[in-house]
Amino acid sequence: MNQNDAVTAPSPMDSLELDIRDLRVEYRTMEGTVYALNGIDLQIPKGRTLGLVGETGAGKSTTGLAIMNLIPSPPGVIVSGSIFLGGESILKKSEKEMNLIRGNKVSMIFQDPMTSLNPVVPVVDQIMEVIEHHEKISPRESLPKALEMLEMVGIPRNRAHEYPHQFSGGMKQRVIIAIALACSPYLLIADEPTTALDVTIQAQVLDMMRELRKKYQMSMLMITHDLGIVVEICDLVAVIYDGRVVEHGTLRDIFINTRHPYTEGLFNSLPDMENPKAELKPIPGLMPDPTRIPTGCPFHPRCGYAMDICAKTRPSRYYASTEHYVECHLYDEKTVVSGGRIKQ
Amino acid sequence: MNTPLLEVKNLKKYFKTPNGMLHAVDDVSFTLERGSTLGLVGESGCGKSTTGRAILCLTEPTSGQIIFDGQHLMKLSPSELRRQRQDMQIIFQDPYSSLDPRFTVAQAIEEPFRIHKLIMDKRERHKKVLALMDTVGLARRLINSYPHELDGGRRQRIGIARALALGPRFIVCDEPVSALDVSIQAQILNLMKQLQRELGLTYLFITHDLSVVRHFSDDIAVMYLGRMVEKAPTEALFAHPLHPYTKALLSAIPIPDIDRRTERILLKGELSSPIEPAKICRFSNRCGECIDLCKEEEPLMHEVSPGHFVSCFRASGY
Amino acid sequence: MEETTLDTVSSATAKKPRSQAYYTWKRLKRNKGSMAGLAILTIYFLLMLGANLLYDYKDVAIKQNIPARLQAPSVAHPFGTDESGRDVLARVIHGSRTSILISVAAVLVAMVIGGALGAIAGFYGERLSNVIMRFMDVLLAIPATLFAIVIVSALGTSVSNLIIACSVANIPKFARILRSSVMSVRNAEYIEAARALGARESYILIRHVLPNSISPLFVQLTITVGTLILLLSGMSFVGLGIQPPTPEWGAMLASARTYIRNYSYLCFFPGMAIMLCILSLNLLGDGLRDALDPRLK
Amino acid sequence: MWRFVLKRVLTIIPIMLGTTFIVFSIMSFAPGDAVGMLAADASQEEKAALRQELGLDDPLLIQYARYIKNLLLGDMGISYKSGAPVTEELAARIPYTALLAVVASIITIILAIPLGVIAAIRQNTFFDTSSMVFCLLGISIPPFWLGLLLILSFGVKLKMLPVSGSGSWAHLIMPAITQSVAGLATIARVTRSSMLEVIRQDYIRTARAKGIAYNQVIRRHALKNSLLPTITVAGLQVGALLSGAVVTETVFSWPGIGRFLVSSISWRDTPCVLGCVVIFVLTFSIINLIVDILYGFVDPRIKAIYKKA
Repeated sequence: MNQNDAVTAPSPMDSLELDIRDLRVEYRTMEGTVYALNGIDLQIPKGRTLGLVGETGAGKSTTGLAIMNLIPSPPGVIVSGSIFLGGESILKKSEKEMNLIRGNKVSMIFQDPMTSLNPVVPVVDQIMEVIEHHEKISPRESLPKALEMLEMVGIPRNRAHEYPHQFSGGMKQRVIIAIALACSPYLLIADEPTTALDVTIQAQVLDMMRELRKKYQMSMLMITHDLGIVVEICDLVAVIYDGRVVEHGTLRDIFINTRHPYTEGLFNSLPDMENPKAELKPIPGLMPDPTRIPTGCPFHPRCGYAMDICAKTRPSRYYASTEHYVECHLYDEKTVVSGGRIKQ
Repeated sequence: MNTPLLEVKNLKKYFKTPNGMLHAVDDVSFTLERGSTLGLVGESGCGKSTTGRAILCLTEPTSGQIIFDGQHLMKLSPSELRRQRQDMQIIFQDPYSSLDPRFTVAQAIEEPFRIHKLIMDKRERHKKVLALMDTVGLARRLINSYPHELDGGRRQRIGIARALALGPRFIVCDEPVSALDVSIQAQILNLMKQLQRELGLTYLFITHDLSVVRHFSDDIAVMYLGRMVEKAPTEALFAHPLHPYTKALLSAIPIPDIDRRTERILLKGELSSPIEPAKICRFSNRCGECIDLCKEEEPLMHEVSPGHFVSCFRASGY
Repeated sequence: MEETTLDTVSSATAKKPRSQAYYTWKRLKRNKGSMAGLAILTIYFLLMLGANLLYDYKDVAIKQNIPARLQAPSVAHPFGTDESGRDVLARVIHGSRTSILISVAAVLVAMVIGGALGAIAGFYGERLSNVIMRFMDVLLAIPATLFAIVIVSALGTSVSNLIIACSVANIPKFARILRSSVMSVRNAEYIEAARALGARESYILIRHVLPNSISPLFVQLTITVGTLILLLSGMSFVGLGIQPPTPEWGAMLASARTYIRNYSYLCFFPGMAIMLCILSLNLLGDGLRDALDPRLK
Repeated sequence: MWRFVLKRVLTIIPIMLGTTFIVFSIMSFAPGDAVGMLAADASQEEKAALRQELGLDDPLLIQYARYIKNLLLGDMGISYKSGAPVTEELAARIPYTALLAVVASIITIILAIPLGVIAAIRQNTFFDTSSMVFCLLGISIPPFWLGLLLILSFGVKLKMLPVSGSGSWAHLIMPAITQSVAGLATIARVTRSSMLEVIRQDYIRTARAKGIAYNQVIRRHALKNSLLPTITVAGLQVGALLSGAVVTETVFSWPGIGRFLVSSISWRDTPCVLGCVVIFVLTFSIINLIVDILYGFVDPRIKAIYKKA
């Protein structure tokens, strides 16, 4: 296995719910062009959950919006690449065709529940709206279904006609989940769904999402910066840095057989559970300015293992297994075969 | 050195609202030893930030006593209190809003000297600013930058430098790293630890992030709806959480380790309102271990093991 | 510290200290409309200053010259002459002094009084704020134009009365704006930070609160000058403002109205002068609003 | 909710008392007193007697109280100029001003809101730019000059419309346009900026993520939210409209209250001036009241605050 495999998919097309290839997105503003996604590849097999992990400005949210074809334009421009959803090319769809897919085949949950619901519309109406739109039924027929959805996410029927400001953050996020799931989508994109919530509420919501995913048998893209949440809910993990997947693999690949120095840095930045008082080993420096991306490997200015080549050429993709790959010059073929974890 | 640096007794802070009194902080007491760190943990609305601000008298406490190094803070006159502030500082959560957007880095860091009319010589002050920037790891070339030109991590360093300028002994850290990315968060935490070691600082570390507080604190106090429900040395608390709320809270932390899955205690419902709370256990409506007594009386803080305090009728020593 | 090394490695020397005004100006310069407005306003300003050098006030702008009455625009009289034979261009230029000076004076008075009331109401306790704002509510319940008319009709149409009328009618507007912006700044964390450092309330108000809340006032100032020029010329037009023969744009239009059938050019130039002036002020105001908006950096 | 409406209606009373008192006391400085106007030829003694009879020697507060008492009974005094009751004089003119104001408001609202909304959702297009240039001109052009230009072009040159007076619908056209331009431009600008703010909100993205067509998202989710600032400004514009009547009615010799106010001032007819101002202020306050109540119906968060208060 080597870099050439990057061109063909590791797994057959028809079993993929989501297939993003070489997607490049830029935001062209007065101050300069922000390179948000720089050739990202992502595949989610049917029924599985992929965690997209990275820090602020890495391009996580842009990826989610790109799948929904909702990147604000201007200033957003999809420069190149493709997105296939259930085998259909999203980027080639007209706005009208997209409107039959959004909320129906693919849904999205946004980060901030406080602002994601329309403040002047009762919550049940906001659920009914999506049902009526996609199932072409009357308000009278959609109401029972909307009430059922509310109950499923744990909101009693008698509160259905209240307005968002009467709900707490956790309950609003439940309503948003109900909206997202109302039409049983094949793919659910969750963009930091619990970041704005308290830990105990986060636990409730994550628990509910796990249940619902099982019930609906859907695929999921979990966008998060929290490696703990990844463990909770994901099967596969993609670590994203500077608009590109730098390491991808199963939970075990990422958490036990960590390969990329950035992934390693993320783990080292967290307090060690075995030895909580041990000093943290943060990644030095800061995220690169997205308008001026470093040449070569974008992580090299912060990387403790950087070699001369890292500043010059972008690393290719090296596979450790069909699912575990990494974009880093440390892994030429020999290193991969010997399978050693990075040692300092 | 035997007296604690800070002693808080029966601190209360109520706010008036249209619906009645909001008990933001209700009868909180603790002591803080010199050079140590107390982590104050709880969820939003539990009163942890208000506690921090009330201790510094940034919001006037409703009642109680705050004894800082033998001084009763609430008995000080406004000018005495202002002078006292050289000794106690605060670092805020949001580095984006805690810096005046019209002040450059230099102006922000030298502001404490201007306020207290300490270093009047311009060149002297400039030198001191540069020294502080070195201390917190801010590149000197940023001295004339404005906050909006800098990222969150650097802004937080400015906030720390400003807090350190007057050489305080005690710093309230109000969620200092919650707004930062993990890699930056670790940089700031390391910096704060290093400063504590070098300058002998005492911290009150307010946070909702339990893994951070475990790493950072010597003792942890857990708050729920304005009440302190449990306080213990860090490892004792993680090893033997006694209050049902603490147990639920600890079990709710998502742990980034695939081989360590804890059994999760899911709480029913959400926080009730801190407005005019009934005189019963405030956690009783969500508690899985609730007994009749919990709905009749309010439990008091009691010591169940050395240094381990809890306010729950069902908790006993270990 | 790792970060230090990283920062110094990539470091150049520190950049020059620049004030916020410098950055605001830099952003404002990008706005073409504002620059056009500013250019036109500069021309008005220069004409205002040089009015007496160009045309003598008594001899050209006021003195009647019946033989030369109602001449169409020509080289000698670019804007023509009016019913008394006076050069319209000269009167338009001298008119700018009247309109602009009264408006600016009135706005400054309104801004200082309204701003002070608003700052006090916003920064200090609730009770004082309530008293001030209830009074402002009452003033606001009277439409500004109407208020000005009432004052002038009671006190008479002298210049000082016009300034009083125009400013009083606008005090509540400034008070409201500064109050709400002070209130949003008052609770900012950096205010608390300054308090934690041991700053006095007066220091906080002067060093932090006012500088950060005053920018909407500048926008309002620009726009209100325009509104007042409009108000003043409107009042003069209906005969409640500046009285003839003093050159004033609205009063000139009022007398031109009689000759609209045959000498329509008389109606054109004073009106154009008013509109261009207000347009430039609005363009500048819109640009300032964007340039001062902290959200846009 | 109805309790709130009632409460809010009651708050209008102190406001009305305050405003009328301010106006009343300012007007007491007005030169020309009732006796001098009513009985110009009388002797000094007769004048003094009349002054006493009319209560003009009483303190300001007493005079004011008397005025309010009479006002509540529908008596606003006697016009110095015509000798007729002020109420009659006003009643003859209110319909004209009201007609003009209503027509102008309808033109304003019907055009301004769609203009602002479309400009916002087509931001930076030709339509947006040109309509915003139009609005900028609209807020900058003095209405009396606009009136003169209209008279010049449609009345004098094209002879399509009557230049002044009232009587037919044709008479109404130019005054109505003159009256509405400034308000139209202002409201369109506010609607555009609040719409731009709203369409960047998260809940608009949520609605789009449901697969609902953009036009429908605007109609169902953005419109109601963006109308809040518009309503406020529209209420304020009514005040401007009323004051604008003074100028517009003068330009077109429209026989309404605005023109009456101007002529009353030049006649030093204080009771009439006061009457006109009271009518204007009362109307303005009632409009603001309606705006406040409308707010509650549009925004449930504000309704909740109202209910609590």
